[in-house]
Amino acid sequence: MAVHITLPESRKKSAAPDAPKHLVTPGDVITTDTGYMRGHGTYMDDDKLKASLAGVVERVNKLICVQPLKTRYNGEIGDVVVGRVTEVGQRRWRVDVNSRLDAVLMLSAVNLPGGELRRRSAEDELMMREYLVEGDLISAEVQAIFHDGALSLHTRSLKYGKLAQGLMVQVSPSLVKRRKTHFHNLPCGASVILGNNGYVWICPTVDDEKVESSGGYEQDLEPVPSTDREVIARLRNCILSLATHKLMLYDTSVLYAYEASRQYQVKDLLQPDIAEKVADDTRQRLQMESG
Amino acid sequence: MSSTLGVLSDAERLFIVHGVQDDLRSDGRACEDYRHVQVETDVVSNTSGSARLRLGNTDILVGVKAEMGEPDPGRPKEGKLEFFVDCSANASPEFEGRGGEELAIEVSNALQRIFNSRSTLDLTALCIIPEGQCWVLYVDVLVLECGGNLFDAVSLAVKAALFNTRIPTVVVTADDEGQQEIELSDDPYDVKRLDVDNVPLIVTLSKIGHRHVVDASWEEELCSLARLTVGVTQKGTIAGLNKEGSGSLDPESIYEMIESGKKVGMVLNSRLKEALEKEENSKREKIGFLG
Amino acid sequence: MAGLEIISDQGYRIDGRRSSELRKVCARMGVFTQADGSAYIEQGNTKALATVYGPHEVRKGRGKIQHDRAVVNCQFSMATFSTGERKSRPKGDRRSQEMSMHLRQTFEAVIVTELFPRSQIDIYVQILQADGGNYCACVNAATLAVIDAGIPMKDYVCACTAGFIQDSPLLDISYVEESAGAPFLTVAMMPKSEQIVLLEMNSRLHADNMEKVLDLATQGCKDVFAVLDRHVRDHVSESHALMTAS
Amino acid sequence: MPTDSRRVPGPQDSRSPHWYGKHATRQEGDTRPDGRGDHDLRPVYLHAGVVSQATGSAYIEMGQTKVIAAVYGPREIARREEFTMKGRLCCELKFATFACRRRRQHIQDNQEKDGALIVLQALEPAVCLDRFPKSQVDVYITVLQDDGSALAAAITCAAAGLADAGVMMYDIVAGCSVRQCGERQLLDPSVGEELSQEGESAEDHGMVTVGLLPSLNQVSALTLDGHLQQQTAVQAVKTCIGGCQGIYPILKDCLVTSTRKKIPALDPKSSHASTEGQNGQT
Repeated sequence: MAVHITLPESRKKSAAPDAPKHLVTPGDVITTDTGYMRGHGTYMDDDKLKASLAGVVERVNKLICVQPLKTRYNGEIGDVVVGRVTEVGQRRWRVDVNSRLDAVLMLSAVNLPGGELRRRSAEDELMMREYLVEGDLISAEVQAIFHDGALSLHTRSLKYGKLAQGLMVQVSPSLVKRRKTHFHNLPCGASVILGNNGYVWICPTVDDEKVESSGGYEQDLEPVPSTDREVIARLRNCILSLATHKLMLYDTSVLYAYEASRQYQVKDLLQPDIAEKVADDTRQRLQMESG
Repeated sequence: MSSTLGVLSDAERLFIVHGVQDDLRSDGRACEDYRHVQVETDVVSNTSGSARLRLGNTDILVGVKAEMGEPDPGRPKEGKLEFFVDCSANASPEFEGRGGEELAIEVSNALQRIFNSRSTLDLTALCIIPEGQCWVLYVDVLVLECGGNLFDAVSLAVKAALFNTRIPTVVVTADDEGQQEIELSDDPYDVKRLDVDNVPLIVTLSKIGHRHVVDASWEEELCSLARLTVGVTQKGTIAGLNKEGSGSLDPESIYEMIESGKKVGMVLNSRLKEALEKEENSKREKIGFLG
Repeated sequence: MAGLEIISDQGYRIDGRRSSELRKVCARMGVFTQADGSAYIEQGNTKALATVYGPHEVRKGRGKIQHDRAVVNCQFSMATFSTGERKSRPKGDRRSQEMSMHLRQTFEAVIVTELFPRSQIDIYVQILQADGGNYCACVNAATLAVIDAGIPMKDYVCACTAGFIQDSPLLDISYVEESAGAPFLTVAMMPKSEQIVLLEMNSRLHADNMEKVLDLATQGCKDVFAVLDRHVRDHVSESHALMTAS
Repeated sequence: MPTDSRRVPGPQDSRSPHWYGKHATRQEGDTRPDGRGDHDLRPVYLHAGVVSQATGSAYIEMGQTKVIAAVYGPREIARREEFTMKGRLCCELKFATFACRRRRQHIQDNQEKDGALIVLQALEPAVCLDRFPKSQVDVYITVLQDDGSALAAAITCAAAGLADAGVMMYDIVAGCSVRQCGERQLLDPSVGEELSQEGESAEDHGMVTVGLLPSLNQVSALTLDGHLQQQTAVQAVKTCIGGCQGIYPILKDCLVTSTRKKIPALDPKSSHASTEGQNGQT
């Protein structure tokens, strides 16, 4: 039995960092030059390009945008997301992906069990609840963006589909580093999907062959062994402590945090001071390696 | 965010249930472990006593105001204790308008239940003039964030706020005609404190699968059909008990739950006392919400 | 008012401020983890907490969906222990509903709602301790919370009060000064573009004095803005440094 | 049930004279004021099918405690609510304004809301809710007179009402209370025993109410007010369970009779249409 009651500590203020080069807050004029294109986080007012968010200005050729520190998920085509089904509708599921509107997963955008590609019949429509119901978690890819900003998803690859046993944690989408792959079979003995939308899925290592035979909609409901469970719990706490201390999430940082946490018991990682220590150690190791 | 959605997939639920069975929960805790608790008192300066408490992501602010009023005719020589709970929309958009009222009444009834007995708090100490005037302690609970295990967090915060409560000393003088007059002490340090040694804390035991856990996270709460909220004093007396949720329990497991509730509750009481005394004896700066 | 001098002969107010001085402003962004944005502000003894959820799907009352912009939804409430004498209800009374409406109008004016068709933005503010200028503290806290949530705004909104007591304009009225019964003005403005978003006065003030008081109030808003902007910049650069360091 | 907030309440500052009367202090002895032993139930009268408009209903008397319950439904849930495969049970508990010593208000107070929730959660495990997708069953309980153990009576009565309404159930629910004063356990306490201040100074004092699914041996409601040692609390729960087992045969008997009446072929005496209830004496 463990009960820890402490008094709150004041946050350590890191020595005032040098302000990033082009930091703006809402209403700041970014440029009066009309030759630029207005990107995310900016608006035009009196021929002046102004910021509408607090963050750092980024220029890509003629395009100017402001990157905020945290925001809801802004989907881009090709992104990997983890989402939760909120509604079963006519030939489509609605999926919460931490975006400003629920994403849509069309019946035609999923691989039906059996894996073969075929026309969707009326029976399939009636069977939709058999595949996915409210509350189910899926991994998917952003296929298109509707004009109102809602995302359209697809799971037409064997690596996507319904998620089985495991757990989900939620972080800010801006903390997930864009990488070539967001599916990681970590050597510590668990798999992680770092969704671009900030939903992170941690589960026992997936056996690729098994997935292919099941088409992604079958679930393994056998109890997860304790050893795997401990790894998953540790990963969960590590990812949360990285996110609290604003470290970017990608395979290396997660793995380093996992290694830094090895000297503590899993449940001790819930204490703020230890979580901070793990995050700091990870940050140092990453910095050392990068330069 | 979407945590307000409040649904889990069957596989996630299974993962949690099996974890509880193995005494290894999703965040690495064992069944009788609490998450980290942070407490601070005297955070709202215009109250007689106040406390802010965080348990995991659950955030509670309690303010106690002492006002003068009339005693109940049935108990002329005692003061009164009134509870009011406000589930603020800050905690969840679901609570907007009257959305939080139902939950708020449940929480205040639970508080009422554990404070029901007269051995909890010496209410006669709150009497000013028998059958005339008494102190009414308004205990106002504000729920600022909900991350599971609301009842326990509220009871901890209430006890901390009552510990912090200071009631001005009053002198009752009678003039020649026998008219009684109440005079409030001018000295802000001339105050009376409450004896909170017998104030119980709530320990919620959630039945998950065949076992029970304390301090369930919101995910775990979704996996539990029946809970026992047990009021436990420092000495281990059971002060109030209620079964909640739509499930039933077999008698044997109730006895087990009462036993572990008592065990955990006693530890919880003494840890809270240690923390509060430590705070009082140290001359630390108040951190409040700026920390 | 008998027995209580709002301004001393030396020109100091009850809490020791000069007439055009703000109370101390302390703020913090990102107080909570579950909300999209949150902020806490202290202006003297007035303390307010704001949380922002969204933009998100409209889940309750789909009837209010707007097809060309986001719906801004505000709720103002006061903790029952926030006032000197205990309040019996935290919200739902006329005053709170009026405050909620004002907040909604204020933020509809500054948030770039056209970017989020069919969705909803919730702004919830909570007064934890009331010592005058409640609305201002709420607006200022909500501005920080909206920025924290990464929701685009055309400009900050800063609010401040100014009163007219004993023939001189006073900035940032405290509760004691408020209850002295003198007229006071509440102003919410966009400091960079110098536009007033809300102007409210519920008492009698000679028209000749109006300009003086309004000038002082707008100056107060700019002073508040300076404090908030510094805080936002510190917060952004600190977090930015942490994120790029990995 | 919409509450009527415009009804004229009684004068605010009037007080029942009972506040000023002397509380009868119980004389020492082995028997209780009404002559029962500590572990004896009061006589129970239970009758199902008393409200003709309701789908099902029941009326119970335990001593002077009188409770009536009416069940309506299942009916369809309005469309606006979220889709559920499970049915929903709603429960409302109200003390009649004249039910207690002091006059009660027309508007449901917190104690009644608490009671309603306890009864609801006592019934939920017993009802096969998955058999009523998208529909709702309403239970309205009125305490006509509170002479102690009103909550327990409400649980038993509501369960009988549900059964009478033909709602599918896994088991019936029986409720029973115990008042602990010091070392004594008083089963099925009367209001005098509930309110008596006896034993308040003792280490163990309190009131326990249990709702039991008797044939599954599952506890569906459990609430305890007061201060009890762990062993005493467990003991009190056990005594309550014993009490519930005592009420079970009466419940069963009542339901069998009321069902017989509905099916004339089964009831040879139906022509006599006896209005006698089932007086169960334990």
